[in-house]
Amino acid sequence: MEPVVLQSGTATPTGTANASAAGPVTTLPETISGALGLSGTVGDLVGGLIGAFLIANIMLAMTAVAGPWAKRKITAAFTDRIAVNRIGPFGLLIIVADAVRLLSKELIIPDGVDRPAWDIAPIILPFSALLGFAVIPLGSGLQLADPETGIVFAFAAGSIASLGLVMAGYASNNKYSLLGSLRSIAQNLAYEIPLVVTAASVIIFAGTFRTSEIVAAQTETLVTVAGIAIPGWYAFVNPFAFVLFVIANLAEIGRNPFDIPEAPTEIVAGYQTEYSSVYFVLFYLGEFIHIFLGGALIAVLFLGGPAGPVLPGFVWMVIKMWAFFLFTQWARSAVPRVRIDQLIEIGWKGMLVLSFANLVLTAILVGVIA
Amino acid sequence: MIIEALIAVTFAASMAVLLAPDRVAGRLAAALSLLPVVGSLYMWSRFDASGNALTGGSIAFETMVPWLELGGYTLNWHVGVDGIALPLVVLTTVLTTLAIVSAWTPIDDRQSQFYGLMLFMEANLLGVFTALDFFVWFVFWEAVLLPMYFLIGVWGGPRRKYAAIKFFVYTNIASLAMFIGFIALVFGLGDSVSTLDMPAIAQALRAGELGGLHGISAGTLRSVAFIAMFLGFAVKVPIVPFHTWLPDAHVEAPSPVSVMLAGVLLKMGTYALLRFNFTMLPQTAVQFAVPIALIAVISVIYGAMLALAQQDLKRIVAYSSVSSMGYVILGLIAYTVYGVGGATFQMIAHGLISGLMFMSVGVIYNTTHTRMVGDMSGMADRMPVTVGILIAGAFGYMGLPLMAGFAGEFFIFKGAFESTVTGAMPLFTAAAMFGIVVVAGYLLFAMQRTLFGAFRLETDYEVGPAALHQTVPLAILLVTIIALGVAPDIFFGMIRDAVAPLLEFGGEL
Amino acid sequence: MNEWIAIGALGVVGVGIPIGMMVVSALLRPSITEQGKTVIYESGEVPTGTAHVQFNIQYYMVALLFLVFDVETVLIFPWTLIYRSALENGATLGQTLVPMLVFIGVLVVGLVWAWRNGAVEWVKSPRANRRKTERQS
Amino acid sequence: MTPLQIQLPTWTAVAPTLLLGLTALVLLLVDSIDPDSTRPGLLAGISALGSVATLAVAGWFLLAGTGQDGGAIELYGGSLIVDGLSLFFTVVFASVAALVSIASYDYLRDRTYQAEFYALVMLAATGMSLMASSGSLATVFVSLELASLPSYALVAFLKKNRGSVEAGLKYFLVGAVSSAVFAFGISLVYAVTGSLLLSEVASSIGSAGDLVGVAGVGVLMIAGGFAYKTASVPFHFWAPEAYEGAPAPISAFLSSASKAAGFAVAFRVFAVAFPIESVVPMGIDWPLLFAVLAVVTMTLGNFAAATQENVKRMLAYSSVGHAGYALIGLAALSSGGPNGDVMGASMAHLFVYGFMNTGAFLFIAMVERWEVGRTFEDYQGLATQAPMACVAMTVFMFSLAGLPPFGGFLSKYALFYSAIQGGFWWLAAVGAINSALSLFYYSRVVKAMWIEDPADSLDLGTTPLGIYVAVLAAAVGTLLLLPAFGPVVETAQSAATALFA
Amino acid sequence: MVPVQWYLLLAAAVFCIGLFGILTRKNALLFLMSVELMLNAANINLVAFSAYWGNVTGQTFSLFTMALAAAEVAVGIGIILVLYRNFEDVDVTAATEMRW
Repeated sequence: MEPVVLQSGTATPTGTANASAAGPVTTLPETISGALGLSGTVGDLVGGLIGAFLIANIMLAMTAVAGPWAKRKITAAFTDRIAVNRIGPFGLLIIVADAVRLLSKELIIPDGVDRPAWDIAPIILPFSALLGFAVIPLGSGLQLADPETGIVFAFAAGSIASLGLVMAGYASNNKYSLLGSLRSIAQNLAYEIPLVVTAASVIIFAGTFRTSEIVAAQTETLVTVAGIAIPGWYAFVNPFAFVLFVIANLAEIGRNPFDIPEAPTEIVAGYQTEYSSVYFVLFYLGEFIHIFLGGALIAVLFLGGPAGPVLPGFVWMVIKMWAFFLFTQWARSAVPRVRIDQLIEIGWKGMLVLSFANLVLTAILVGVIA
Repeated sequence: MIIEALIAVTFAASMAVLLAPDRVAGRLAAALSLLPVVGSLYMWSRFDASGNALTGGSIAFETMVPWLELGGYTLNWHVGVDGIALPLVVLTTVLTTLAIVSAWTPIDDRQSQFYGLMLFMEANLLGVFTALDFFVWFVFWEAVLLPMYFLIGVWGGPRRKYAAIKFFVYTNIASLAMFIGFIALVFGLGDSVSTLDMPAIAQALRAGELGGLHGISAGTLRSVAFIAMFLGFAVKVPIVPFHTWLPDAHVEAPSPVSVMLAGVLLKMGTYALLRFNFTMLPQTAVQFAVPIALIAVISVIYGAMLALAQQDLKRIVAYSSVSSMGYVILGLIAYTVYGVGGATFQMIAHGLISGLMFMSVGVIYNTTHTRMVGDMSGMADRMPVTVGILIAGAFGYMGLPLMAGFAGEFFIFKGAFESTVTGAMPLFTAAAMFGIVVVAGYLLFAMQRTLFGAFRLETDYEVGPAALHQTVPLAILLVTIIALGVAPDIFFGMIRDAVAPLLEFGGEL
Repeated sequence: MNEWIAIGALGVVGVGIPIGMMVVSALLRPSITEQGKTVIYESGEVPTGTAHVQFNIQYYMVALLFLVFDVETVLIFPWTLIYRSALENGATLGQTLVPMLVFIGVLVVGLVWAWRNGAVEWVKSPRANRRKTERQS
Repeated sequence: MTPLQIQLPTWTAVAPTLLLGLTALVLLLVDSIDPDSTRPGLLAGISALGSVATLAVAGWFLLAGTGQDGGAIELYGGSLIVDGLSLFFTVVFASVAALVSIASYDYLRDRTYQAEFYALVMLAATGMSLMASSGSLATVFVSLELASLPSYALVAFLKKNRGSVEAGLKYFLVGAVSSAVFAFGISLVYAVTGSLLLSEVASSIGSAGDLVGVAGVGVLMIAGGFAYKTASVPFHFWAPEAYEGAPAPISAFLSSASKAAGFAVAFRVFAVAFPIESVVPMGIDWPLLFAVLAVVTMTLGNFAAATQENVKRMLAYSSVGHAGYALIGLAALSSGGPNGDVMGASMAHLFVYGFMNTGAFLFIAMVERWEVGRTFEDYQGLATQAPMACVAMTVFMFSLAGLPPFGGFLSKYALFYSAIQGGFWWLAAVGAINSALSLFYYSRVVKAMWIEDPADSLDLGTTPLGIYVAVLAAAVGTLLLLPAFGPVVETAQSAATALFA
Repeated sequence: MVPVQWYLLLAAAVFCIGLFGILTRKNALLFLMSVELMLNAANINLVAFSAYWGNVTGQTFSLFTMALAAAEVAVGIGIILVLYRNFEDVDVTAATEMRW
């Protein structure tokens, strides 16, 4: 390895901490503060808060649509039923109804729960998923921030969710909850590494962690078939990695066939067994935002982010995220759940090995071609 | 290379014996110990050195190989013999063989270890008497202690643990004092020596090249080093008041070990005194002549008096050794040819005679299982040969003419009377001579009570003559003693030759 | 710096929205204290024992394995970042690729060992069980 | 130089370290191929072979003058340095590892997880070897952890034995804290100098300016980390527990090799990174610190050892005492003094100590195997049953005490002597007095074995061959180091002198 | 811009909090967490001064520190597990087979 690793640059004090260079793209807060005519820290603060509120609400809206309505519709379609069609057009107002219903339910606090942890856990889950969106380019300038460490930050933020699950399971004073949280941990642990290592194989191509640059790197034309320029999306460049990443992502967000943390037929509802009312809503919300975060990561890493013809970037991004959501719902109906031992074996003996193989092969290929 | 071969063969023999089964260990050890005897006799026959090894005389069988360098000082493997060392080498090899043979009867437990340790000790003793580099010498010097510690501690009498520890602690502390004293001297020499080679250091010291050290003046350093070394060796000799380990060790040690202890180990102390204190620092020795002579005389008298009070035969011989060593010191401080030469000769003579005494006491003890004077009488009836030799040895001790003891003591007294190191020397000599009377007294008294009269020891077995292999070593020793008494020049010639250079400086004072 | 202000803002919002929902819910929902309602759910049975049961040792094994491998990815990431640009700037494969292959090779040895020694087996196979009893005897 | 000399590529200079690491991997692979069968001979053989190969290569490099004649070989921009010091200590580690591997053959024969045991030993040895050749504080820390982490596991290896687990826990707790302290110290030094490379630290620490206090605290904390690794005051109190509770071969490994590794890296770091000429005038007087530590450590270790009834614990405390002696190598330094000689003498002492102390602990391993007991009383009369082994133990004991006919005497002599030459006669005096005191408790073992009468029921059963061979090999080594001390100390002193150049 | 001394103070504070935890807590797991705090204090220094000096040495080393911290925790958890099995407690003062 290069000696660079342990010692690079001469020891000269610059006197100030390195100001990290502003991202190559104009971020949402910049746009907002620019529009408001603010600058400096105040501008950053105001712009950031408004932008964050905007992004969060977009996600909440998508989740609201996806959770109470789309999910039921899709499942019904797979099972050849009709669902939620009474209230409003296509039953869309069920979203409002459900929201009110769940929020106004009595909160039952079971005996012997570990109080602060039990209360904090439902906050952590949506918080972690939302935080991940801070660095995702949603297209059309809808990107809150574009730090150098973008994609790594997204992974890190998304992983905080595990902490919430453990807290919930452990604080609930319920055997099912405990088991559920343990399972979720085991699962997250087993699939986190393949996920990250597969992402690393993409980083080899891109050479950057900055999400906007990863997206930009995928805009080059890979090959032109019959006059249509196919962009160099990494899903095309490295389909194997794509497949691996999607599978690992499924496990990471705990969807079928990897939904054993909740496995309703085995452990009631897993870590959320004892939660009701708004606490339950928050879990529900968090899970769905998490699915969209997974979709967004896939889109950014493999599907060219918000890029796409004709339509604006934001629409394409939403399409890609929803595509992944649809995929998870399809999997929910089409694929049986794996057992915990199978899950672990697939993770450690299959995914891990394959992901490392993928990394090494990618590195070798890139090296040889370069 | 003969010296290296001698030491190596002895080491190898000790290992071989250690690994041999108990059954054959004694025979094997005796047979193997003949090799160094032959070797040392061969050395004697080819001996051609003259002068003192330390003062620049020629050295026989010398080898000098650089060993390691430490902080600017080169340590060499330097061995060789001169007229002082060679007789001691011969004494060591001969006495070891005889001691091993005499151990056949009393030692019946862990035999291979016993004989292995005896040979191991012999090898190190040979090293002590031949080494001419301080470091090599010190290594051998200390290595002698280990086998002795075990020999006393494992095969000794009832209080063997106490005796062994006492021996070990006394001698080790003494070694430490001596070591520090000597190294301080070497430091004091500064740049004038770059080795720990004893001849080089001795010559530098005699040439007066000693400088100060860390603000200590040369004179003070010399005195302090002299005292430290003297104390260190005095314990080994032993000289009153450092003698208390000796009776314990002797009494508890099995007889063959006592033979080695009295016969050779004590000589290490006097040999080292001669080599270090009296050769290297003659001025200081003369400066301290009165106290040294006083200590010598006290040793003589006090040792003899103590012997007189003992009931245990071994204790009697042990204390009489203290007394005899007093003569040696007296001879050394006399700084005349006869004084120093006689002291050296007395080392050999005393080695043989005390060996003979301990051995014959051992033979009697093997038969009677007691050493108490009061318990025995009339042994002459039952063990005539052994008793005869014992009596002969006792007379040797008393200084009967035509025996080695007489020659040694005579030379010492002659030398001491002639000495000019202090005006009081004749006085001291006369006082020391009084010791002879006491020795004669206690020996005759003990002999008379144990050996003659009616036999009255009650045993459940027949007390009869000792076996041949017990008697032969005694006979050989007796013959040697008489031979040395009749013709002391066998050794005295080379001894005189070797001590003469020492006196060029000291004797004139 | 301002990026992180924005991210922090999203963090604040991310905490604020759930808390806001909790507040809203607290205003809306009823609270009827009733005995038996707060009993923890155990499929309708009366709950027995503590919920903090001892669980499968395999959870620890997986956790330990994860700890090791996940941290190694920390060391892989910087490499992926510079790999291509280093190659483009003239570094040889021996400088860029081989060390990482060695690193991953060592990791793989560890994984193989863990695999073969049953660290990633959730249910001990009969073979492993037999071995265990054999060793104990 | 001979015309046939082959010029090896530069990276092969770390071949000894690589060999150790490779051995660990091979062991794991062998275990992976067939985890069900336990073949102690094969595993111990691979381990011993790897160590001996390392020993051979390191010895060859040392003799051939690799990294010594033409200046140190620097790899990875100076992060790894192969020179006399690193090769010298690698020889020590490899020797000890070989002895421990051979001895563990019997010790482990009936236990599970053998391959893991050997692999951990090899990994720890790799870490130690890396420690000796670290040229950057980063590699120092990483290799220190690489040496420590397997050691924790090894100490707690007997996981059903409460003593072993407790020992492992205490070792780990103290180790974790001290490594955190160490890391913080490194970060402070980095804060002041802006570099982790020892040579660059040295050149810029002199201009610390306002941050001299920070630098001082950093140096102090780094010294603390080394104190832990070398079992010196104030991080010594893990040592008696860990050595007593651990499997005896591991006690041997830790108390010899691990300690030597700590000194190896401390020598290099303090000699190279914190040069006395520039640091001491700033008020960071680390030789004084080590002088105090040395005196306290040796005195405390020896007095504590003298009061023990348990032989293993006695050896453990005596090992603390020996750390105190070796600390003289860091304490008796001064600007312009014969620093190379002092440090070299300390290295030579550690070399000899590697043999005699390993041998002593392995003898205890053998006694544990015999199931005789652990106290002095239990050792009574062992010599009647196992004379050769007891001869070996006697050699170790007297050599540890510093009696002349053994290697330990020369190494202590050289150490004290060089301290006196450096003007630190009081250090040498304290050392000599302690050394004399130590004879008391060492000779107790000897006395028990040889002179005391055995208990009636003393029955040793079969002699474990592997341990026996290892003990005898260590004894022969201790004896041979008397005549062969010259080249050892010369190599050490020239290697140490090169550090100060 | 934040003066660099503040980072030193922050790191020292975190370090002391960790040290305090070590000195006062008996639970082995809390002990581990305290050690992690101390290591992270070192990381704060490394990263802050990496920026101050304008080289990546400190940052890179902090990665290694993290990796080693994790490995240390792995070993530590293993030892605490066997501790629990042998002493039915994760109290570090429970293990007193040998005297200190």
